[in-house]
Amino acid sequence: MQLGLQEVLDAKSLWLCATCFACETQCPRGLDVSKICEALRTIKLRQDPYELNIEAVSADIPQQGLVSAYRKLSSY
Amino acid sequence: MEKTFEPKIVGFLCKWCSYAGADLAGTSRMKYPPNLNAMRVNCSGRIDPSFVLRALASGADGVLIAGCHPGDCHYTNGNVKTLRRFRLLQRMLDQFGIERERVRLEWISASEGERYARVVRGMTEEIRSLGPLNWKTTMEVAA
Amino acid sequence: MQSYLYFPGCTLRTVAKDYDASAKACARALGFELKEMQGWLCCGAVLSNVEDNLMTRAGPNRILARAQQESDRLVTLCAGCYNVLKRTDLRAKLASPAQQSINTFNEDSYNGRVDVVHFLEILRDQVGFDAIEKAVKAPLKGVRVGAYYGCLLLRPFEEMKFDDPNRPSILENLLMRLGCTPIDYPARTDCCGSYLSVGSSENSQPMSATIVKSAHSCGARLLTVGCPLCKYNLESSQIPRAKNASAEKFLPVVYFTQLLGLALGLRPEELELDMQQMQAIREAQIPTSEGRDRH
Amino acid sequence: MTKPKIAFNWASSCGGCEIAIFELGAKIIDLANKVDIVFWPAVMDYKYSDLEAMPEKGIDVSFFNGAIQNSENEHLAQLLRAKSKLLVAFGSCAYLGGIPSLANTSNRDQIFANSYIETSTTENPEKIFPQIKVQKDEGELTIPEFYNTVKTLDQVVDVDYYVPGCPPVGEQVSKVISQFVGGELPPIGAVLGASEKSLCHECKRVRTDKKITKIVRSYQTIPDHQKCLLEQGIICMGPATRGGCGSICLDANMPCRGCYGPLPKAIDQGAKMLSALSSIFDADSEEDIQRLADSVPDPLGTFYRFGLAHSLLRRTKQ
Amino acid sequence: MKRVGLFVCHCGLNIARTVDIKDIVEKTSKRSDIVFAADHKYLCSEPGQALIKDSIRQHKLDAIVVAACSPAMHEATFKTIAQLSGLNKYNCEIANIREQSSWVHDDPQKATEKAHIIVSEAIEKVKLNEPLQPITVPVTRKVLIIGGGIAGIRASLDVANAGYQVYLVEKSGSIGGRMAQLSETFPTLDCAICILGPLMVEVYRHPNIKLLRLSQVEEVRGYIGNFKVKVRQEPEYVDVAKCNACGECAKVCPADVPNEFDFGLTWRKAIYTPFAQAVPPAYVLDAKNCLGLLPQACGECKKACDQLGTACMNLDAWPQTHELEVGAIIVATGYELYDATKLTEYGYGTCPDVMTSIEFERMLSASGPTLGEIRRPSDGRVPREIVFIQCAGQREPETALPYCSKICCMYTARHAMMFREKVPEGQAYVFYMDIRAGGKGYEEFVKRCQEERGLLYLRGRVAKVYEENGKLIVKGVDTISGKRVQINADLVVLAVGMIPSAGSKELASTLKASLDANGFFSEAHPKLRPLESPTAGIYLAGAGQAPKDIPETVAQASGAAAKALDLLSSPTLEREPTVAQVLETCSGCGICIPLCPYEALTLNANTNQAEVSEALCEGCGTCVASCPSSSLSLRNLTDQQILAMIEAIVA
Repeated sequence: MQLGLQEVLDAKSLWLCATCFACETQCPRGLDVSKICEALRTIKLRQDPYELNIEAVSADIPQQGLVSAYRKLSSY
Repeated sequence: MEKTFEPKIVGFLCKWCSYAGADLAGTSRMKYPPNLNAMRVNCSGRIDPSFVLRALASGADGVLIAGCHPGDCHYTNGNVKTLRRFRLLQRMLDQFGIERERVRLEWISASEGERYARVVRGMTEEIRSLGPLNWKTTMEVAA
Repeated sequence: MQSYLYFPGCTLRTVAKDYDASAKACARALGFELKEMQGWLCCGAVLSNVEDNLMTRAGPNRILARAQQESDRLVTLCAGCYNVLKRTDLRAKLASPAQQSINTFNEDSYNGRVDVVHFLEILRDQVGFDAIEKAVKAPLKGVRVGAYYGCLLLRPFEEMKFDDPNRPSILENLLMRLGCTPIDYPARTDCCGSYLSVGSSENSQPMSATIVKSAHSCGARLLTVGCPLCKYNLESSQIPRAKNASAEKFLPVVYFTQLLGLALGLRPEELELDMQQMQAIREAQIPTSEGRDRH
Repeated sequence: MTKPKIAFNWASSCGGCEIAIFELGAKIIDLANKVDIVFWPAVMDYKYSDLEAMPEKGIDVSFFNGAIQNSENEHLAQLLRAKSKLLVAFGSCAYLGGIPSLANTSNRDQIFANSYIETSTTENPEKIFPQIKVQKDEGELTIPEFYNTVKTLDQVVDVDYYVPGCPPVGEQVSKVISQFVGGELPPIGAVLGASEKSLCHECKRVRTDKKITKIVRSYQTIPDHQKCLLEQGIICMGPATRGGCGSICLDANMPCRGCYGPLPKAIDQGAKMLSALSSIFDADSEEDIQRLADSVPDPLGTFYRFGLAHSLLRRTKQ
Repeated sequence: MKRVGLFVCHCGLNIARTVDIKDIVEKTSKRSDIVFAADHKYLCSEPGQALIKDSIRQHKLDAIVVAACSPAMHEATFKTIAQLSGLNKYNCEIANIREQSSWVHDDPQKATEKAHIIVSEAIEKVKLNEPLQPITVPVTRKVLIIGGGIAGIRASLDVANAGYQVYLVEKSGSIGGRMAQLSETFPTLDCAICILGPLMVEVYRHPNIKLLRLSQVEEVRGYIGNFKVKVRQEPEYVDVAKCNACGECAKVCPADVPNEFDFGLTWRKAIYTPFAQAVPPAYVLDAKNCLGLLPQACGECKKACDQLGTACMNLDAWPQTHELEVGAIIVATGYELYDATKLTEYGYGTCPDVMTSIEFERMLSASGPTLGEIRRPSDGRVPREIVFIQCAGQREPETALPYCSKICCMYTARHAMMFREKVPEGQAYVFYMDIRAGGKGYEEFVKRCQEERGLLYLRGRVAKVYEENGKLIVKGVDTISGKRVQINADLVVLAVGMIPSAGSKELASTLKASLDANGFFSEAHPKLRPLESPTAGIYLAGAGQAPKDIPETVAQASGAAAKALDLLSSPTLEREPTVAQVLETCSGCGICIPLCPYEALTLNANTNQAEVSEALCEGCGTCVASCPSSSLSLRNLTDQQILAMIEAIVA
């Protein structure tokens, strides 16, 4: 980003991060990749807002999942 | 005050770390304000709180004590004793109404020329914004 | 009777009623109660890592601010809530400017006085596993159960400090006391896909599937969890497979509180375990003489 | 031969120093025979005019006790300086500023506000403060001006000798007086009636290991009679204070409070004690050091109880 | 009143460019306390020095101030000149107007003002300096060397060969240290014990070396040139002189103990020889595991020994304390390996087939548990797929060791290569962060291994190692292809980091030598004095100071020996006389006593006053600052001098 590489914002992997912190646990340098992903996601979402398509969501999904998905993957 | 106030700062530098650090700032031609005049002492542990008070009483606007980082003291732990004295001195200076920015303890190693320059810059600016201490007049206010 | 302040959270009021009920039942059986806190609200499910949007932190802070009126310890069940509240508390303790603005916004200031713990920690540190072992009436002899930890209980490890992030053991230790045969399998701490199942389940399903497969190949015949979302993901990842017959391959998922309940001699309905699950639990036992003892 | 003329004066002090002279007891009689007391307001009714009437250097020795806190104190200091061959700062107040100079942590306005309004027993609805001059039908009334900063005697006039103590102890007083009455006198500026070494030199307590793990205040414990008080965590100014008092406080199981003042070579009594005390903190980590430093009650008041006016900084900033 | 002269250096333009030299000279020469002032383009040059010499004589100066570069540069130079011109060298002071004025300020006027202050500081100080003579103390011309690894061995031989007495103290039953456990050494692949063995024997035979095995330093008193050391030696149940290592005792010993030399991969008896080439060549009785000791129950070994007539055993032996006097101490305590069980992600301790590099090393050794064959500890099968994980628990400031152990890249290459040699059909994978092969022939060696032996180097970390039906599943990433990789391995070898040997901390406090943040012995100066500890008379050799390989260790050992010999070369040594002194006003309050890091201060019970041992005092002045009655003074940095300098600054 600081190098002005806008394309990182279009990386698919950003949207695959489930913030499980496994990376951060292993990283010898204590980098928090999930945090970075989230930051980039947020930047992207602020540039062009996006809402989850609620119809696509199956009914029996736990609220917990819904809320977090909204928090992490959409610009509320 | 027509011209900007130039603080007078007395610096006590331990000769093994901080004075060497100051030298490094010199050899690497870093620039910092000339307001601080350094004195070379064997160890920051040599610094008697009386020196700090004396400096302030005789007209200094600030005092810097600089020594090796904890654990690096050439004399094993002289700097720890400095820290013990400094923490208590700070509390007493608070009571005297002397701002903490004026009297500082910093750990500066022989390789931290940049840090030394930064500390001198920072102190000079902070004290400049605080204004002169001129303790002599403070003491003379009788009437 | 010893009582602990308890935060249920939204999910335990809806799809995970069984988790909530079984935990409360176990508590009663072990001689303490989970006292629901006044005026709780949604914790936000995940702690936003975004520094420049404090709104997301207002909720959990308000919860803790209210909790501190009642107690200095707050018990959680849902791993998500636990993760959010515990980390919110840690941030509050830092007394940062951010925290101050949150407090002013909430008009209900919180400065990190509540100790957020998970039900498991109460069992281990307050009740004690020895006491639990003594209280076991119907040991689940030889139930081959794989404990699944997931992410939120363990990570970020330097904040959660719940258990060893790479080799956790608290669930196994508990299960052993209940008579179970805990199965160690490599994927115990992998991620189930979490909220990816919303919208992009094509990504989350494989993740859960690997976990189930790993557990099964190591001999687990039952999975136990402490997080409703994990449970959902683990189960839903199996539905296709479950459909095409091979039923024995299907690994049922129950909450650890339900197993605890059974061992303490509580009735399935108290624990909201249906016939199918009970059946699965029986089948998960190593078929031996004492394997057939229950009922 | 004519008897030496001596004077006593009492400025801003509690009067204890006057009492100290009575401690001479019967000796006062033969003192009276040896010397000719020409001025002693505390004992006999003298008028300042009598003093003004005396010839320059007419008095051989003046013993001046009390600090300089108002214009009257200063006026008498100057007057006695002019009229005496030798001027002696008698007692901690004249020598170091003493307890009165703790007023230097405040200032005139605060002190007035406190004494003429804030104190619960004060009834002063019109908020009347002392005025230096007031016109009355009888004419103009004046009272001395109250100073903002308390000074030591030698901060207003030249002083020849100093006698420390709050108050100076009896036998030291008689020793000093006999020194003036036909005795040997040390060079001008000397401190009389006190030792050149610190109180520890005459303290009988046992010293083992100087380490301070926690600060204890004397009311919180009954200290071990045998052990060094500092080693018991009680702040004892002894190490930084002149001996000569006979360690009377310590014998009463109370710590030294420093009334005999700094040692000959010491730059600043308070700073010296601060340095000594903190140096032996039994702490190496930032936190432990901070904790111990914070546990020292009122550093300024503790280390400068008797010597604020005499210290390097003399007063607090205002 | 001293006659003080001032000499100002232009240092070419270095000073003259910003500082107005003329102004300094003129204004200063007007001072009442200055009798002469001059300047020169280069005072350190021959003519510059001549100027100083002549002026001192001509103007009968008895103190000089040299305003030039930092004292760190030329203080010594100018003090010598002063001395040569008949001054006491302590009557020379340096005013640092280059590093601390001309070089750091642009504004000539301000730089000059500051230079004035710096100069007058120096003048005020020199006026109050007292002439001093260096303190001379005798030197005990013997050396104590702690640790019998390759570093200790090399240092002992160097000192001993120079003709001085050496005491070599070794904690274990034999010297040899880590190097004795290694199979081959990189990059030349010569057999470790084959090149170490002869040196060990030489040490044992050397008339100037007294070897104390089973021994540890217990107490150190004194100071450089005059250390008094107490060494505790565990009971010698076996008389080293008599024992001929026939081994009959071990044959009859009933107690089996895991062999630490092979990291528990083999067994030994309670009476044993640490390894085949052990020196001294005598058996060791391990009291912890012996069944025979007080009350004597077993005693089989002694019976056997006596029957043979060797009769070298005494089961009633007691620990003994040796009191040694030495002039210098060399610390060669070496290293241990980081506890791999802490690295839970790699499964060490839970999966038997995950081993550390040193365990693998033993397996490679012809004298090792498998006699040099590579086998899985779990089932003894020969592994086909083997994974080496470099930087295991290293360069991980967050979770494990923050530093790099420097040798792992090299030995891992060697291990992988030797594996391929012994198991040609096998495959070796190496996970690395980057290859650090700095050293003579090192880079070439690694390349050779990689290319000739077809090793698979994967740049990336391993996330997880776990066992799944008999295989070790290694999950990692290859950051070059950017792909996640999974290897089903038979054996995993962890290159764990080097940490300071156990007991370094205690030893450091006994020696009053400081440790660095990672617990290694810290050197006096990272660049210029890497062989000395900050504590005078104590020298450092080997991995006890920082991770290093054998060549470096040997080099440092010889260096440390040379340093010690330098000290021993003269019967006396000189010390800076700028030490603390106690004044008559001392009342013995005792505040200063615990503050001295060198125990140079003591309380004299008779005079009830403190006393300074000038030989011990390093002159830090901490005691002086703490003295509540100002009865301590630091020679040539007295309170008066510092106050005068303060006034010079604020004036």
